[in-house]
Amino acid sequence: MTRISVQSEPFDVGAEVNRFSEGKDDQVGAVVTFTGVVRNNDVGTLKSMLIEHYPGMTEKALQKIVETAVERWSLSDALVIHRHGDLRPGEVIMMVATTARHRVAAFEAAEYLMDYLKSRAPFWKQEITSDGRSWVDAKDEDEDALKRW
Amino acid sequence: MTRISVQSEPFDVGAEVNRFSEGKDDQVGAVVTFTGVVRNNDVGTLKSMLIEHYPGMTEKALQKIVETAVERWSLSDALVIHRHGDLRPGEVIMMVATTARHRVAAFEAAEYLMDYLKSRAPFWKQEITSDGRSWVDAKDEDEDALKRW
Amino acid sequence: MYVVYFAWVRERIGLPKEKIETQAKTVSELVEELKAREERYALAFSDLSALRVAVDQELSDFDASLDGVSEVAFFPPMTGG
Amino acid sequence: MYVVYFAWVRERIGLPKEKIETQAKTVSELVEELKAREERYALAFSDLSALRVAVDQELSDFDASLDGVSEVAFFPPMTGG
Repeated sequence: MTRISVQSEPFDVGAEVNRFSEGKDDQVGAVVTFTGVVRNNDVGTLKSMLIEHYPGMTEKALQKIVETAVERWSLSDALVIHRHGDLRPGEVIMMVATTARHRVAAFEAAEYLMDYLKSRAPFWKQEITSDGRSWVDAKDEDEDALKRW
Repeated sequence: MTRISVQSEPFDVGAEVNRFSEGKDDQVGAVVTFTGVVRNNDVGTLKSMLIEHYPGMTEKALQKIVETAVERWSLSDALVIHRHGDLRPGEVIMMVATTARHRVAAFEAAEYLMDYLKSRAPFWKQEITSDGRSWVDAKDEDEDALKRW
Repeated sequence: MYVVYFAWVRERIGLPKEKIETQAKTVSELVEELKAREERYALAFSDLSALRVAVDQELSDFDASLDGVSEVAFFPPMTGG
Repeated sequence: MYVVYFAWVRERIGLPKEKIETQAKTVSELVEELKAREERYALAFSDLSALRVAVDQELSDFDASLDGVSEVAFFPPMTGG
């Protein structure tokens, strides 16, 4: 019932949110979504963000993260969509959505999905600026975020 | 720039999410939404949920909560829509949305908005079941949730 | 001064809003005055810990002054979201 | 066995995937074998703390056995989301 999509095509966040929320049983009380957008750098020189991934492993890693969250927070459903390829500032990179009986579970599960997706799903970002290309370094704070769970 | 709407009319969550996300500056990296849905009771006898509010004070209280969140988490924008009147199981009651540079700020601010909106905005829920009508009691855990902030 | 009631407070008192002439200096004094009026007020205000108060549409408390106030509201703890 | 590389590891080594015949029993032994081959491998594997490894598409570590393994991947810490 959960859905995972790793794709290069853009997607319509609003349409995905509505589709995700439809047809749930009447015990659902809370839906949380997170959308990640390509943010420009502080000096505004980002031309695009190139997202590389490991086809095959990416889907497996995401599936495992989602299954763990569904189990732990008794989610009614969960959704992950993540793009790869060349994205410009302002474009949507990815989204997650969770739904549960209560708000705390839906929020925590969405944060868990994001924390694990950041550091445990095989995606790599390269920034292309007017000065050239550079791989984005993983942040210690993203690795540290996993300790919460 | 923030928007607050207290209304009896239904609204389209997906359309609101897309409208909220559009036209942001390119420093926005994260959008979080929460949607609250009328959940049936455990025995499935809920006919509808009647939401009463305090016109005038509701908007002021929400405005204050939103301003505090925008300031504290340096949000780029925030949105609150809350319905009143008679709602059936499965109908959307309310939504909040936040947008910020980073995910932690967007998540925390959305949770703050929800926690304060639950216990500090003048809304009251009455459940109408096949057995009659009863006012929903405030939960200690909702009051306790405010201590986090 | 207007006094307004919501949720079960409104139901127990039997009306949503009323205009009151009072010399009460604080919310507490106003509550005592109302309780002395009629049984339905005494019942609605029997357990103040179950009530919340707003003064001129701002959450407040029972110690609050009524000086210059135009609207006082009584209601149970809120259950939004 | 296939060895695959991503992000700057792929760039330093200069190819995304290669087939390797090896007697290495662990990922570490494979790394030593590769480093001995050519400068570009030695460079890519010079700081293992900056690398992650997946064995048959599961995150793993440098101690992992290669027994029955068909694909090993090397890449920097992930930066999704």
